Order: sequence, then C-alpha cells, then structure tokens
Amino acid sequence: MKIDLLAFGIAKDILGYTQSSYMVEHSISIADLKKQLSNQFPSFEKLSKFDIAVNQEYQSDDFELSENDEVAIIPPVSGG
Amino acid sequence: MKIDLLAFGIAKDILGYTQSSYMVEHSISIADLKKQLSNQFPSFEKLSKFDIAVNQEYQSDDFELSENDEVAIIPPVSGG
Amino acid sequence: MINIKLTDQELSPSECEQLILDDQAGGHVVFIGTVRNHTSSKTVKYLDFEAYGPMAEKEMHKIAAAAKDRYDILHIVIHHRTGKLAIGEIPVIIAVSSAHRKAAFEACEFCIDTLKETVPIWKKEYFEDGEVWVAAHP
Amino acid sequence: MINIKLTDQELSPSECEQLILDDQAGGHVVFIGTVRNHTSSKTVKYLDFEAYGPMAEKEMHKIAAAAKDRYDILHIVIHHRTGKLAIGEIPVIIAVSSAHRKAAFEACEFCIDTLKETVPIWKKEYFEDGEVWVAAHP
Repeated sequence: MKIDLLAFGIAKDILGYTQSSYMVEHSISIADLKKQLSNQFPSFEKLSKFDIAVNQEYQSDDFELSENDEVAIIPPVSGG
Repeated sequence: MKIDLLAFGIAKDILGYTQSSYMVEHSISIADLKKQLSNQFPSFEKLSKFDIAVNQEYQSDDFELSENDEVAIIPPVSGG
Repeated sequence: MINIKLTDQELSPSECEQLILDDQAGGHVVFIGTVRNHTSSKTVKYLDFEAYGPMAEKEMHKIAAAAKDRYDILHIVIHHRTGKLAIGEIPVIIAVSSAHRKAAFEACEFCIDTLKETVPIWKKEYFEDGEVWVAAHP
Repeated sequence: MINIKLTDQELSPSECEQLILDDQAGGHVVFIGTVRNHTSSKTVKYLDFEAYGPMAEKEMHKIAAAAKDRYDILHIVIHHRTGKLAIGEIPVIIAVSSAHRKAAFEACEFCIDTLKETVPIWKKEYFEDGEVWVAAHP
C-alpha cells in the first residue's frame, strides 16, 4: 500500500527528499518500517535515534500503518 | 548617647515620625533597644516581628550600638 | 488562555508579555531563548530552524495544555521562530502568568524542557568550515 | 554584570531584557511582578511602596552578588519601583541571562524569593474601606 512519507532535518538529507509516496506492505508496523528504512538507508542507524509520527502524532513501535497515512520521520529534535 | 532612629512602614505609623534623634544608654544592645521600644510603644509587640538595621546593615540581638549610629526599625518587609 | 505561534518572522518579548497580562496575575515569568555564538569550542555563524509545521504547532499546544493541567497558571504563550537566525536572535519565547509566582516558574521551565524534547523542530548550525544538524548523532 | 535600580518611575521589561543580552547567553529568564486586583477576598484599589532607599539598594546588590556566586549566570538585573502603583503596574522586574537555561531559572527564582524576605521595602494596600501594611501583623 502507499503511504505519504515526510522527512525532516537530517532525515531529509539522508533520503534526499522532503515528501514522497512510499510503498509498504499492508498494515506494516512502525518497528518494521524503521527496519526497512534502516536497511535501505544505513545512515539512519548512525542517528542517536529516530521516531515516527503518523498523521502528526507520535506513535510507538507496535502501531500499524494504514493506506495514505501521513508518515513522518522525526530525527532527534533540537528546537528551542 | 544619641542615635539617629529611622522608622519605615508600620513602624513609622507607630512612632509618628520617619526620622528622629533618640537617646539610649551607652553601648545598648539591639535586644535591649527592642525591649525599650516595645515598652514605650506596645504596638510593636503586635507585629509579626521587627528587625533592626544599623548603618544600613541587618544586625543581630547582641550587636551593641555606638553614638550617632543610623538605626532603622525594619518591620516585616513586603516588597516585590 | 493558550497562545501558540510558529512563524518565520521576528519574535517579540513585549508582545508575549502583553498576551499574558491579567489583573488577577501577580507573577509573570518569561523565558527568551537566543542563538549563542558558540557550541562547545566552535564559533557559530548562524542557525537555520526547520519545523514540521502542523505537528510542531500541535505539540506546542499539547505542552501548554499539559502545563495548565499540572500547574495553577492563568495564561501561557509559546512562540517559536523558523528559518535563518543570526547570533543573538530569538528562536523561542515562553511566557506564563499566575496568581502566585512559583507556579509560573515551574510551568515555564516545564514548557521549555518539554519543547526541546518533543516538538518537531530541527536546528542546523553553520560554522566557518561546515554545518551540522544539532543532536542528530550520538 | 549586575544592574540594580530603585526608582519611582515606571519599570520597563524591554530595558531589563536589553541589559542582560550577551552573545554567550542562550537562556534569558525574566520575572515581572504586577499588582494584583485582590488579596484573599478583598478588592485592592492601588498599592503604595515605601523603601529604605540606600539599604534597599545594598540588599538588592547583595542578592544579585549571592546569585552570581551560587549559579553559573552571566548578567543579572533587579529593578524595583516605589510610590503609588495601580492594578497591573509593575513593582519589580528580575532578569537573568546564562549560557544554559537551568541556572537562569534557579537564579531568577532565588532572587525574587530572597528579595521578598530581606529587602527593606514595604507595601500598603488600599481598599474601598481602609488600608493595611502587608505582612505587618500575624
């Protein structure tokens, strides 16, 4: 299924884009999405951490994605 | 001996003046000055407390006054 | 009252202070973050703040609401700036008013501490010889 | 830098914030006290602040010096106003800057807490039906 993948900060540099359609298997968990991203882009493993937000809310590893979700890669924040 | 007695806040209302010469015995302690003031003006005993500053510094009960000291009666402060 | 703003325009401490005024308030605590001229030993030329806008505003609102739940405060303002900022410029202002000051101090510190942990905003530091996304790597 | 002012003129938060600016500072914490419109259940019309001027300035300076000893801060401003103040007006501003924000929060709260305990300034509250020296009686 297709999700809408957003990338910010260093994640944008790693992926080379800010926003893109991204194909994943149906009902993929966030844990599995993170694994898939880390396999595809090994630079993610060098980060202190990265979180995933779905439709603008942080979600934990067992959360399952749905078609057309807005999925954002959130590297360590540094606002303020 | 003569000291220069200053009164602020409610102490000024009790004494009826802001500043006046005041006669005390030589080398009187602050504890004794407080007793003398309380005897003369019983309203001082109704206060939460009152401190004495000598030459613009707080001093404790055993401090002894000298001629011409600037002695201020400091009722409970309430700035800020 | 909760007032949240994410903007690429200059932030104004006076504006934030006006927003939290209340005749019932006795204490107003304002935190103003500014861009420092160095990180560890390196000289910073300027910073660039990037935000996941809609989510950042939601998270800022959550922090303000949590502060109002936890502390006995009247009004709270959280303004954050994005884009390129020079040394001394203000990326963030948090202003809190309360009847008694302790609550305003605690709430203001809670807000800036939490903002730095949860709000999706990223800062890139530009040095003479390069640039780095702050906190990205261990 | 330590800046102390006791004045019967209006206090300015902006002025205090300007005074503590420093390119090495990342955190600026400002406490603004205002006159509340009620004490317990009584409606306050206005306040009158009286100070033992020279000693009040000395005590304010001692507090600022103690804060600089205890906390890792850069600059500290303590301004206090005297005379008649209406509801909403500002009797006191304390502004502190530091490289890291925690020290500024702690120092700012330490200063206002200590000021209210030691600085010889007295406030009289005026109500519709009388007046009272605050804190004078148990």
